[in-house]
Amino acid sequence: MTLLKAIVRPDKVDAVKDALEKIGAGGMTVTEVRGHGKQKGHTAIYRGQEYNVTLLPKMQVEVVVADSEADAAVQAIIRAARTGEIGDGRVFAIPVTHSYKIRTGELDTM
Amino acid sequence: MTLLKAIVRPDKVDAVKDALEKIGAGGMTVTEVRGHGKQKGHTAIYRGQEYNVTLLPKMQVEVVVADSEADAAVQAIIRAARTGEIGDGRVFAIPVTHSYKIRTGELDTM
Amino acid sequence: MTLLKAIVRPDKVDAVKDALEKIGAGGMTVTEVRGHGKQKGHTAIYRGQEYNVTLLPKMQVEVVVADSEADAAVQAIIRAARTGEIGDGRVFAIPVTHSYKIRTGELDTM
Amino acid sequence: MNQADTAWMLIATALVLLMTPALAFFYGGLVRSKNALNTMMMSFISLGFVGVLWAVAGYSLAFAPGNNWIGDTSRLFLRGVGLEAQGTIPHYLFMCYQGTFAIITAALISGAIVERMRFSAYVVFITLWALLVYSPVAHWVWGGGWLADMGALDFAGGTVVHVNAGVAALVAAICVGRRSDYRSSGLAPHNVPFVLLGAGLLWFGWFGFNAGSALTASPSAGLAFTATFLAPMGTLVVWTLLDYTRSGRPTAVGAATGIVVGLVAITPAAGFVGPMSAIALGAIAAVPSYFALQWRAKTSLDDSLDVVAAHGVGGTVGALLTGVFAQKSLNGLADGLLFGNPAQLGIQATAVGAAIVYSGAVSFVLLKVIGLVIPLRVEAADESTGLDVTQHGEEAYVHGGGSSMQGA
Amino acid sequence: MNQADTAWMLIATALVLLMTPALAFFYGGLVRSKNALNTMMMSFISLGFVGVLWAVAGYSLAFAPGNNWIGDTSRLFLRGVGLEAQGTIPHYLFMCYQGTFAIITAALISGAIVERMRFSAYVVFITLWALLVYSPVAHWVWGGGWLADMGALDFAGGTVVHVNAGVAALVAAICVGRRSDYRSSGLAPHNVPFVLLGAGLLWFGWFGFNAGSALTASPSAGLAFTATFLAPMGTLVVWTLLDYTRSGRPTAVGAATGIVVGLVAITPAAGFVGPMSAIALGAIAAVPSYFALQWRAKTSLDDSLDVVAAHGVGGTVGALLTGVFAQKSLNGLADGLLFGNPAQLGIQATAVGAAIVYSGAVSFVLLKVIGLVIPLRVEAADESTGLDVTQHGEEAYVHGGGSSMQGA
Amino acid sequence: MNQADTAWMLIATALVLLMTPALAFFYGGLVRSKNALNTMMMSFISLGFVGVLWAVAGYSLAFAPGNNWIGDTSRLFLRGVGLEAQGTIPHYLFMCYQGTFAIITAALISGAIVERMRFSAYVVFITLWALLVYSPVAHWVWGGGWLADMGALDFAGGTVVHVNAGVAALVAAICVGRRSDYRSSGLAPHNVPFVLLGAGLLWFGWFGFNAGSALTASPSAGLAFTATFLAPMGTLVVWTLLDYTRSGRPTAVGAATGIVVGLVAITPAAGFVGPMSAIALGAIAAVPSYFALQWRAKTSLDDSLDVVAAHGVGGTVGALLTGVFAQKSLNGLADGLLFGNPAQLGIQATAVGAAIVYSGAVSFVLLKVIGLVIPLRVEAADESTGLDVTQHGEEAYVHGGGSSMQGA
Ligand SMILES: Nc1ncnc2c1ncn2[C@@H]1O[C@H](COP(=O)(O)OP(=O)(O)O)[C@@H](O)[C@H]1O
Ligand SMILES: Nc1ncnc2c1ncn2[C@@H]1O[C@H](COP(=O)(O)OP(=O)(O)O)[C@@H](O)[C@H]1O
Ligand SMILES: Nc1ncnc2c1ncn2[C@@H]1O[C@H](COP(=O)(O)OP(=O)(O)O)[C@@H](O)[C@H]1O
Repeated sequence: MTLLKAIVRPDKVDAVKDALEKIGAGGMTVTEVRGHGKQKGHTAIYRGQEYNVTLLPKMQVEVVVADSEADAAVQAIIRAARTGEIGDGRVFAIPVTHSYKIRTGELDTM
Repeated sequence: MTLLKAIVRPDKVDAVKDALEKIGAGGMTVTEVRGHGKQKGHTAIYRGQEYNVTLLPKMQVEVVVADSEADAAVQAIIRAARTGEIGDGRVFAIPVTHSYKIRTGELDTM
Repeated sequence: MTLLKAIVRPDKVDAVKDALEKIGAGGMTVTEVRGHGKQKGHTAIYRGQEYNVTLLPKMQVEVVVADSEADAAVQAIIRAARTGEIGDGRVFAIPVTHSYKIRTGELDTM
Repeated sequence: MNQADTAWMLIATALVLLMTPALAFFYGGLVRSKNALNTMMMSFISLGFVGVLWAVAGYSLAFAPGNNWIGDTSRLFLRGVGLEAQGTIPHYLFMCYQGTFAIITAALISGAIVERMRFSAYVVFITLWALLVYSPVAHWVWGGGWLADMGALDFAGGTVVHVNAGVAALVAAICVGRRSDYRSSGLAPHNVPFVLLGAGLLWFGWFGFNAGSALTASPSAGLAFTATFLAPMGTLVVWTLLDYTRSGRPTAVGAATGIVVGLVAITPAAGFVGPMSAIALGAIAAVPSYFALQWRAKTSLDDSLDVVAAHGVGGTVGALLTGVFAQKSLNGLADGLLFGNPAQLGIQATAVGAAIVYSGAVSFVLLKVIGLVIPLRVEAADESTGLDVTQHGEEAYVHGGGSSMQGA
Repeated sequence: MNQADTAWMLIATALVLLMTPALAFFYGGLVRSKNALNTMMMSFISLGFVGVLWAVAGYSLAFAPGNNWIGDTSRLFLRGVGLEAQGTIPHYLFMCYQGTFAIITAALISGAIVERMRFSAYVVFITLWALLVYSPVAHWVWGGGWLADMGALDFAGGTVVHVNAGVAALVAAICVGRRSDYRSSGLAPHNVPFVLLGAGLLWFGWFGFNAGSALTASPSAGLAFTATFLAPMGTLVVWTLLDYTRSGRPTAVGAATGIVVGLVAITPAAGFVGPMSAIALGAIAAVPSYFALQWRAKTSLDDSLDVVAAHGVGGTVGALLTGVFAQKSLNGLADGLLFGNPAQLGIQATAVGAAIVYSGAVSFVLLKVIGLVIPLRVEAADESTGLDVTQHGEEAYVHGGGSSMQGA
Repeated sequence: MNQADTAWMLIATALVLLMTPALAFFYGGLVRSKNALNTMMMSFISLGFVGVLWAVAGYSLAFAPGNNWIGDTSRLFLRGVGLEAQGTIPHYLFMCYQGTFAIITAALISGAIVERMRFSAYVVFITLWALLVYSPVAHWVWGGGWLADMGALDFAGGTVVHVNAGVAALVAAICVGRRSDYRSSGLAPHNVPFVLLGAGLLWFGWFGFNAGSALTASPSAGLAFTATFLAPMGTLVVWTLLDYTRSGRPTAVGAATGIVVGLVAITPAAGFVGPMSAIALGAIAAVPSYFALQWRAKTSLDDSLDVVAAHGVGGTVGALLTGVFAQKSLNGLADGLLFGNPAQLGIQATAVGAAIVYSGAVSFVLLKVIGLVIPLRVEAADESTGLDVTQHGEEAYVHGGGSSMQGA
């Protein structure tokens, strides 16, 4: 199995969720993160001083899928999250050796 | 080594922590997340409109253990976090190639 | 590629970010977490009762780098985040099989 | 000069001033966190620009003698306003009291256009609006204008404040257009406790607004106080029961909204109706606003925080019901429908209609003209990033010790 | 009619009304975030149901002549309550002022049963409780009832408000049962700044509560004000020093609690004691509440926000110490133990005892009867999910732009 | 005894008391979340220790006859303070009113040393400071001391409160030293809505502070009210425009700061100047504080929340401008420069200078002496962890149900 770790714009989570559901991904986990990449950040002003805020709000969507579905899921995420502007984010694919369902205690074979 | 990434109910974190301590896991990292799986979500009502809240609050517990201890840790987590109801969550096992202690700078051999 | 997952003290994020930028790492993702390891925690007092707070605030810095750069990045992180006191945290190295740029949809070769 | 009246009006004025920060929290809690400061600033800034302009010119246009339609320029820069009594309180104080009304009325409009209107355009708009719309309408009713002559009853501003702002909000929501993600995502309030805090402080301040409108520490103030006390209680009960009936779960946002709607509705009636009428008026007023709000959310009108449903509809219903429940034995002025004077209802309707037409028309022209000079909306990318960062260079909440910032 | 008294009572009434939203924040900050709105709604809803019922019936039962035990029905629906003076202020205003007391007393009880009581059962309970417990007890002390006859001193409601609510809280905590995770996990306050905000606004409002109980802008009000000013300062100092001595770290929750305990304790005494006595009373009252709170947390009694320790114990201590520190030269009524009249202490104890017995018994019966119709607790799964979502369909805080929601 | 004055001063005193919790939020929102409670406690604790000491001794040193430099001990423990009139209000009430000033003045200092000063050392410092610095300086100006004799104008405490606290803040920032991460990281405010809440409540309370300083419900109070109403509006407009000009983005923290600076600057002038002068004074005062704040941030002086720029500079500018804008026709006392009396400016400067020298010197000695017994700073590790946990054993915000805690 593969863990897809996607860093996307905060306002793209709903679209990504819908896209993943459509291709039948069973579940997902979302985390608020802040990130920094090509995107420049913005200046903030506190008490008259300008600061460079380099870590911008992003959302991380994590979904574990069967290896065979990984490609489709990556494409679904990319299609849903893309705006074409700098700051769209990344998808990282990470191998997962086992997955367990806590409710049943069983190894999950997806 | 193996990273166990467990998504559990928010009120099970203490139990999971205790269970992991009992089997001698050295540390853990906890993140607030929201997740979606079999569990249906609930309806929220804002200004008279019903919304379907599909991402529910969960906690993610991450613990890196020696490969030999992974199975015991998984079982400990499952035992502590299970209620038997939908929404109990998952444990994913992910390979870790190296682990470093920042304090000493040394490679950690667990 | 490798995902470096570093758990560091909250006030070390800026230093870690600077160190990673200096060695040319392209981006990073930061998450607020709470962690527990060797560090004892502290006692909190609510309504006259002492509680043992075992999960302390940490920040998790995740950065995906080419395998060849992983070592340098680990060293950079360790140098920037170390205080030598208990609670400095860990760096875990996790294999990444693919990385995609959402903006372009391309596989990222770092 | 009456010292007791002065004591009461000192605190009443402070209470109404507090309503603007309270509104900032009521509104600010309802938006997403990336727009929290922008929304709050839309209230706070009225304290600056509208407040200063009120002293410079607005007060004169509203309260200097003038004619039936507008005051004159005799009190520009507060000329001739001094320590002497206006009624039974210092003239200065009277001017401040009335200024607080102008400030909050302008700020109310912001609820319709939060999360996308450009801050500079907004500031220009409400400042001019306070001068060109608020001041004349206030003159019509309280400055000896034609609505006063006609016998319209508006104790503390159902028409002048709420209908007036509600209509401007409607026009603004249309002119500025809807949020780009309106109806496509949840748009849930980011901090409901702030909404409750706002509602609580608004109620507190509203005692100054309504009971202060007696301008004396008199039985009339006591009557207005009592109505302001009881009407929102009636609304809160009905609103909660409506919520409960429809979904089994009475919401906190609903409770806060219900309280505000009750306060809005009782505003024109406060010093004119008895306590049981106040409860009834509050209870009745819950229904149209409740359903207006539900219905609006299904339309394409992005009146984001439902200013029209709460203030427009609530104010109109209150103004009309004033013509139903008013009781000459209590207010010495006029009876309403229930007490044998159906004509009053017609007068009330005329006043509401006049405010709708005037405020609607001038607000529209103002926005169109401003839009020629300054774009009314922020860039789409800025809307997506959030207005706090893009309009104000700040984030409302920073965690992790600001670890994402570096000195420039 | 006295205009200065009217001015003071207008604002005093508004101040007491504000205490209920303030309580919502004091309580709401102490619970976990998944129950924040439910806890706040438990205060806010009292403004609706208890408030309306007060006007309809409660006022009559408490303040209409009646007999030694209860008022009569002559003022149902506020019949005969009008613009005329009650004392030196408009009768309407007097009715509102007293209504604010009923509202907050009922809301105080909620602290004992937050995080698990079903909202509908709670609303029914406090509404009936206000009518069947609060109104009679208020009549005993302030409506010309038997405790007044006996000479019990209760300036602003140590017995009527705090002991009364504290006992009902104890009974409710027992009847509803403890939270399923009580004593198994940390149960830490989710937002301590809200607790401090609540305490600050409560203190502010309490000046209306205590100094307003003079019902006049008189030296007596000034005396009550001074006591309300100084007593919590004494409590705050002692509470902080106790915290410091025990752990080296004075807590913010402790400071907020200390302030409230001081306010509770001075309530019955406010207009009867001198300023140095007020400081002493506040300082002394810190001790029993501090240790009651510590001890309670080790028992199986899940009085979640310590209503018993703060209001029950604090109110009792205050009522008794009123019998110690009262000074006829200041209040014109009676001396306490320290000024040569030990009998007063006995009278005070009788009043407290009567409130304990009556409130305890009727609260118990009420809860048992309601429990037959509506389960007092939410389902276990709902308790675990949190009451905000399950009882109100809302979350207090939504981050990330509500990205988890989709229109139905 | 005047009842109307009493009514006004009852509420005015409550308003000023509320300013200290308001300050807790203004300051608390500006720090990082790990220090939020500690910062808030620094304000709240003043309500305890400074408040009690005021009743015990401070009042006597400030307001008992004494000599030109300090009061005497005749009113220690409030001996001879009773229900009788002081001026036209109960003496007790006068004492409370003045006490609120001592409390908030001491608390103001905390802004300079948050996020690193040891709580116990801080408490000792402000308690002694209130006695040894505040009381004498208050006596000079309001207790019949030498500055009063000289004809210095300080309506509500520009010199006594703001210059006094501002100088102590400067000295404290120097003595305690800068935060270990000062200028190395962002140090962004963790909760800007709290800053706005604080500013809103401060403005509200400030009406009690300034208009209450008339001690009567009189035209003079109305005049002071009007100035307190208009001056911050002027400051807010100018501050916003400065922000806008420099970066195109007017900040919310700036708006809140601007409001406070306007309130500070008008404090000495409130009852002495006309409304247009008040707007001008507020507008002018924005400039030096705005640039002082910018400049300070580039220096190594870690006056963390800019007490010096806001209160020191703002208070000085206000005191001097009082000598410019004062108008005998309004205040019956003295004209300023603009009205033909340049000498007044010199007197004002002398008063400011005296406060600077005295407060600076005594604050310095006090801190050095206390530092011999208690280290002024927390340990470096505690500073890095945050003062909430290390000084108070609490966290301000706990999410996820406190799941990290286990009963000891
Ligand atoms: N090498 C990386 N390691 C971890 N996270 C990354 C990395 N590169 C990018 N990210 C994450 O992706 C987000 C978007 O990246 P960015 O470079 O700004 O966008 P784009 O790739 O569209 O130019 C960043 O904010 C960060 O959270
Ligand atoms: N495929 C998946 N990828 C990532 N996270 C998942 C996945 N499936 C489930 N989860 C996480 O586990 C949580 C519980 O899953 P759910 O299916 O609701 O429970 P259960 O497995 O007990 O039926 C989800 O809320 C989500 O956070
Ligand atoms: N085995 C582990 N798995 C996951 N996270 C860990 C593990 N060990 C430590 N951590 C994380 O690292 C942080 C610091 O670890 P700790 O042992 O306290 O410090 P140190 O290694 O310097 O003694 C912890 O708070 C936790 O978040």
